[in-house]
Amino acid sequence: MSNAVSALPGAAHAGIASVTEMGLQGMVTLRGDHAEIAAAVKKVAKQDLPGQRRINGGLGKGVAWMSPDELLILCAYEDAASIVEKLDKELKDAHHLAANVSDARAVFAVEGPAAREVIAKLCPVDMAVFEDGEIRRTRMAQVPAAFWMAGPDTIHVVCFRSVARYVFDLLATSAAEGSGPGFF
Amino acid sequence: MLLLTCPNCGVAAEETELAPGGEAHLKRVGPGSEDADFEGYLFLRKNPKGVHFERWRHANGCGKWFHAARCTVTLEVFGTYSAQTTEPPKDILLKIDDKRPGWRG
Amino acid sequence: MSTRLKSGGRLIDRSETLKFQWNDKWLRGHPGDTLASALLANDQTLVGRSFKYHRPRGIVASGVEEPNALVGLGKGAKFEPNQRATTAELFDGLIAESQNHWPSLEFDIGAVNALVPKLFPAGFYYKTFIHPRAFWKHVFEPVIRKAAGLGKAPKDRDADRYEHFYAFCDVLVVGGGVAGLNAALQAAKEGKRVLVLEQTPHWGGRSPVDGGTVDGKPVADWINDTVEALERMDNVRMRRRCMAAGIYDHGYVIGYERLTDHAPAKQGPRHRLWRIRAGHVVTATGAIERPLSFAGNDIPGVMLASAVRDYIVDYGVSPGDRVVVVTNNDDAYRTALAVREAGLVVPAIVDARPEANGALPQAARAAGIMVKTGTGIAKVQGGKRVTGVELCAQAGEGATLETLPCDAIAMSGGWSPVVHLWSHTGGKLTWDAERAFFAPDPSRAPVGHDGAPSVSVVGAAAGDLTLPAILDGAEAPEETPLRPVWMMPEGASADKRLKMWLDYQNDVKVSDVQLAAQEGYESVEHTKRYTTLGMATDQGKLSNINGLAVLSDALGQPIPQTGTTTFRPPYTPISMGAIAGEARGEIFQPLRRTPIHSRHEAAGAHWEPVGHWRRPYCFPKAGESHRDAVNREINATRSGVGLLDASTLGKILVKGPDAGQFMDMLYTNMMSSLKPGKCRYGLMCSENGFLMDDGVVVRLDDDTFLAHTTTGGADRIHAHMEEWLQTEWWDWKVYTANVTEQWAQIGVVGPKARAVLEKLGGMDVSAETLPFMTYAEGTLGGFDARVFRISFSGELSFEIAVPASQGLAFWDALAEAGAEFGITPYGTEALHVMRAEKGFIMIGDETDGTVIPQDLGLDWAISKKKDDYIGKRAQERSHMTDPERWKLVGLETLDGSVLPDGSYAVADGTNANGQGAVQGRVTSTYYSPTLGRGIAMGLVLHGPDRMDEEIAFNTVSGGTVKAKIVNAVFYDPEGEKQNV
Amino acid sequence: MRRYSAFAIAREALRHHQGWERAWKSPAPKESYDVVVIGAGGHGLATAYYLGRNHGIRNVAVIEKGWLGGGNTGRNTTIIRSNYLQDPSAAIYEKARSLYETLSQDLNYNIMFSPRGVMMLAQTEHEIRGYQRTAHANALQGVQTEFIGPQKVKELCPIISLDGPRYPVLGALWQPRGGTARHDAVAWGYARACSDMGMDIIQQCEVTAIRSENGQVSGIETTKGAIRTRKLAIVVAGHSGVLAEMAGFRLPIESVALQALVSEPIKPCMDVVVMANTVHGYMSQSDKGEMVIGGGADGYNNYTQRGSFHHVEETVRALVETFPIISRLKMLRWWGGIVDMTGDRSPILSKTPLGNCFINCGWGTGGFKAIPGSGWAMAELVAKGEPGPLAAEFGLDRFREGRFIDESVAAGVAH
Repeated sequence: MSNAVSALPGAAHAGIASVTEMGLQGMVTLRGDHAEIAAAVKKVAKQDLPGQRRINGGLGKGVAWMSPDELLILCAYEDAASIVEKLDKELKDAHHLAANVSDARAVFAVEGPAAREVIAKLCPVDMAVFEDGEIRRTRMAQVPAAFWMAGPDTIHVVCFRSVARYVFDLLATSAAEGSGPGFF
Repeated sequence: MLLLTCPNCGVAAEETELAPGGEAHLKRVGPGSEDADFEGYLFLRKNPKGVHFERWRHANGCGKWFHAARCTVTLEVFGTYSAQTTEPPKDILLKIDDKRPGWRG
Repeated sequence: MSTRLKSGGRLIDRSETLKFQWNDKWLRGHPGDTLASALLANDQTLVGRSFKYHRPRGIVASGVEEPNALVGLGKGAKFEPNQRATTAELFDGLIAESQNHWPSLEFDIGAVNALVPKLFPAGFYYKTFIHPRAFWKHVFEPVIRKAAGLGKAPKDRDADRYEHFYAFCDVLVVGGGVAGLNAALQAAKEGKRVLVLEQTPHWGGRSPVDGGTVDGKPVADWINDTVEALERMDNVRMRRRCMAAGIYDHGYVIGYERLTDHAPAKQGPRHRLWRIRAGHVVTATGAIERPLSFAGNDIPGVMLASAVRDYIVDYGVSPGDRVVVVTNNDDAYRTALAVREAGLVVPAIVDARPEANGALPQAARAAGIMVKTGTGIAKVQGGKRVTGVELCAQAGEGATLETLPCDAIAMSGGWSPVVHLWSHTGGKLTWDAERAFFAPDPSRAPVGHDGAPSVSVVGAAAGDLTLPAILDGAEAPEETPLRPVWMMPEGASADKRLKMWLDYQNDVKVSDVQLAAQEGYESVEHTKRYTTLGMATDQGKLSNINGLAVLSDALGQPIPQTGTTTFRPPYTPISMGAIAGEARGEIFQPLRRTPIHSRHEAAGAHWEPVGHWRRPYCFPKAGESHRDAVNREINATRSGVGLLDASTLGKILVKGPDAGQFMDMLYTNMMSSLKPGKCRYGLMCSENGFLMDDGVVVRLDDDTFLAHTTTGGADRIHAHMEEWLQTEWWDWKVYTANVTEQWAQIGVVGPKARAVLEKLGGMDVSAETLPFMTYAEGTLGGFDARVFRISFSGELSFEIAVPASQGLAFWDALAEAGAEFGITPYGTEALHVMRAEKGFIMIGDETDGTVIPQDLGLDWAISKKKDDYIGKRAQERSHMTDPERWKLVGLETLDGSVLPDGSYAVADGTNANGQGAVQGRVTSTYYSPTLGRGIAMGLVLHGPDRMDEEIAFNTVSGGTVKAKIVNAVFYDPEGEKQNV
Repeated sequence: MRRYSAFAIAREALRHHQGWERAWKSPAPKESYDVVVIGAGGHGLATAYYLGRNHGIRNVAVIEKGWLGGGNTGRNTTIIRSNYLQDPSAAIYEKARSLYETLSQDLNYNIMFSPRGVMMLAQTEHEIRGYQRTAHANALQGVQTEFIGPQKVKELCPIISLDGPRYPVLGALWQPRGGTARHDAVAWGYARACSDMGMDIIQQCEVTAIRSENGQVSGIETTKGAIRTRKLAIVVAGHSGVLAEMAGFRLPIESVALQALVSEPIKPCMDVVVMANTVHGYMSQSDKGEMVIGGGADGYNNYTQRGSFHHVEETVRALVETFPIISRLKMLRWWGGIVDMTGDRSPILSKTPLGNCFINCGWGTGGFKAIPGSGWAMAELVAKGEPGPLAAEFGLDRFREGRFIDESVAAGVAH
């Protein structure tokens, strides 16, 4: 709805990589036995069930593997509520939990040849071998975050809305001019 | 700085992604039980100098709990396994027998 | 004198001249110089004062092992004390000052200590300053502290930034010398991911100075070729100026990269702390030369033989015109030859060994250098610098046989492998008696997470001190064995031992270690701590083995039996800034903001940190005190309508066929009986019985509950739920989701609350459709809203949740709609006072981790029908059912004043330990603007049975305040106002 | 025993200090003792010392696996304070603190007690309330503390940044007679005094078994042979669980690694001890000039005396924020110790299921400051067979009864 604003509308920084807040994104948490919910996901989200720590699609349209009994469905912000409804309908006989969490999150794009290095300053993850199609839930400095490759030099980062400013400042600091380790 | 592989999501997670949860395979003691049993359950934790079975949560990760078999002296990790079990899996026990003969004391 | 030679210096660029400041004096050097080489080039042999005796100190070494040449670098926000001149690279405009002297380096009052070293033996402090008692703190200690301490403390906030970086590799090679480069090449050829760290700016380590050939070509060529080859491989990464500071468990290594120390104009962070996870670590950390213990071995001008060589070959600097070399091994002859090659004089090579006929000694003799075998140094002449040396028979007691004038002495007691990193995670060492050093024992290597060896060691660090031992096809002069010399001469008198320095910086002498042994401080750890041997900023890189040998000798036992001290990270000191990394200022810690944060900021909120959240404490208007603001907010709310940002409250979905059963275990209340659409206040206890959280539970539908938690509780309680579901009741069909941040939650509170919502328009919020403790979904002013009829203030109250993204707009809409009703935003303090007026407990105030619900008169919220809930069994323990437990009551001072926060209710007499007896304490105390007096809650012995009794509460000044025990509900006891 | 003094030093100086005798003897164990104390750390040695001094029991052996004072006594951050909240804690820590005041004189060994003052910063409203509560409790407990405002904090410690962007300093709980002491000297001083009383301190002697006859302790087996004893005191910090197992019972204890570090020495810039519990860090400056910094404890069982580096990062970041000038100082030395954590983080001084076997353990992260009081109370427990008032509340039975002594309830922590 028109009143809706993302956590840091228009926030952007340019350095060894660019950091941009991606605006409102639709997100649905779906918990349930993956086998039991696969069909509904296929039907409602138009995506195949991703394997362990994989993501199919991306922002706007995608499904990510979050844990053995949890998926994250990515969609247009406006569609999240109806997707929850549809899932509940499809899964009315299956034990599950579907919740719209679009407003609980913030999303950033880190772009540029040094994007991996910016993340490697903050997360205990081997970014040298981080693959396309993989989603990693981890610790970014002092908060939980998740990210995946959205392109050869583009990483999409998801964090909780309340720490959006902290995460943006972290990424911007890590992307400061002249701070590139030149490692990857 | 420990490195434990989360059996739930497959990540070889460093300690900062994890939250320790103390002794594994405790049997909960509820109302009507003896004071001594309840004390044993809640406080008299195993504190071995050697092989230890413990609980961890992949807190900054998939959020799931798992178990680890670890030596508290060398910090060697014999294996990690599901939290949904009341005892260590055979293969891990055999591995420990192999590496620490007589550890069962 | 020490000066710059006309030619030579493989590391410096003579075409360019740099200016730098030394104690307000401007001096010159070249790119490639270290501060130490530049100082020597300017005949600055005196560079500091020692820790205890303030003795003159000169440069001893050429690398990280330097104990003496510690200086203050930079100015103001870039000042750093205790920097080693030997590792500080020179740049134009560098500012350095010497340390630990007053008034000046040349004339230091503290040096009087040096006149009476006999009076300051090891353990001196423990034996003196005992009487009179008060003197230690007020007289002795301040003097001692002032005299100690080396460098000045920085004054300003650090102007630089720092960062961390996570790197992973299969093989980490520590050390970029020949052995390290070779190991890297082998691993790289096997296709491994290799990372090579070199602490200096240069590849190759000592080899280019010490010489030798590989496949007939100078070793320097091999180094260049190998570095080039490695740099061409994608699977290899090379970092210079990056030291492996410490090895931790499971292959974790801390790297310390210095990015701008040598180039202040360079952009970016000053230091980068590398958090490396390596499959395997190869330490190629080289070896460090040992000094010799002879009388006066600390006089400026006495240097390590290798250092003298380095200054000549690397920097084209001569430490002296006449250099006497004293040694117990062949390697030091290289120095004599280098000195001679530089056109300087070597009056003699003093060799403690009975004979020296190796290739190098032969070469020295051939060069016409006098070699005196079986000889030692009886005494060094000179004060602030060496003027000469007295020679004696090494076997004797030190009678002077002859005196040689000289201005520098190059000493070598042999080499010790750098085993620090090997030892950090438990790698064991063995003593090599033949070559007189501790070397890593590959059969007792540190193990990794898989129990396999996680560290290996190559090159000099492994004890292979010569090029041919390290590299196939390498050639270098054959070296004959050294002869361990721990004291020179062997039979040195007490007077001489008093002047033989082991630890230059901490002024620990041979005689001190011997005294420690004599007094029973037999463990190496005891001796280290008793004498402070090896505890200086160099961590004993030069002194440990020599000290150990002296101790072993004093105890009459072999060195391995004495053992070494533990090696701990860091290898050399690393900056606190680097350890802190990016986490400073605004990003020191995450700051959690609600969707309405910016409005509160604009409204001039006074903030209160709650966990990582920041909540408005109150909204003071211009010229208004916080107290006034809080009172105004309360009055406005009770008489009209107030607005509270409650978004931080935890909101957790609990769903599934077994959700009711699960909620019954989580809460003390019966939750499974709650009807959809209804709300119920619930209590949560830990398994240990203590009250840990509270909040309103809403049943959204048959399958689904929404559990509200405290602000601090959201993540903790969600984790608590998941823990029980995953590790105890994993067969129960329940899923949870923490949706706290999905919703902005706003409390519209006060008699006019309904009017505001009706003005906003939308769903029916009448008492009939939406009575107290119920919930409904609908729209308000066009917003999708969930409305909860719950009250934490005792007033008519609606808590309204809208999607977080719309929270700000909804807040504005409410403010606008409420304007005509004087709607007033209020903060946490008003919230606290209003709940206290109602006698509602607050987690963290009434509870502190030792309180159970029964203490708080909350038995009504504890279901009697349930067999079990988390904490129930714990609450059956004798101390939990003890009738003597303090119980919650209200408290009113007789004079209407506010009881002091944290005050205790005093009882008669004292307890067995003579402490004043108590019978209760204040848990919450406020001024209530509603009642116009102080109100409080507290836990009191038998409180509920003592209504209207007066008891005394203590004040910190020793007085007491009288208060009457009353009902804790001060405001609207019948609850009519909230239920309308 | 030759007394230590400036005059003794001067006299010895004339003969090159040849005349100094051993600070403590190193005898072979006798066949039997009235009391055997296992553990020659500060607590064990203090227990032996007060057994002799207060109860006239001198036929005592102190058995040490390694070197005396080689455990946590020599690995802590030397802070001494008694501003605890709960009565039993305040009682024993204040007893210890007051004994520290005169310990150098009592032992004729300068342990360098420096009552420079300890402050605990309040950086949230909640912490203010917590410390005000502690101040009120201390007022009744005879512990001299006061809650001071930010300006006083700045006066006492000028290098503090009062208004960091995150947690402005709102005040502090100030204990003027808290401070520091030279940790090794405490062990050495007690050892010297015990040895002087004729007690046997037996180092490099590991206990391999505990012997009992019909429920009563009868002796121990060691790597230096069997030793009979009427009473046994187990005072071994990090290894309490191992010894308890030998004695046939289990303790409510888990052993974890606690870390500490020091900076390079600098000239005096900080005259007080500061603890900042909201951000988790504390710091003081040693007489040598090193900034002494306490790190966090790991949450998992660990006997390696090595902690994980991220705790050091957390502590240092907190202190750089609180004391900005230390950013350009360097970490010189880092180490870890094994501390035993009980269910309520408070110590255990108690009888045990085994007759005449007593245990003193569970000091967690705060043991050094308690040494004299702990020894005093333990000696009384061992001598009389029943706890005196200082130890009464610290019995093992409290966990069964749910009678905890929880210090974490105030904003304070048990460093």
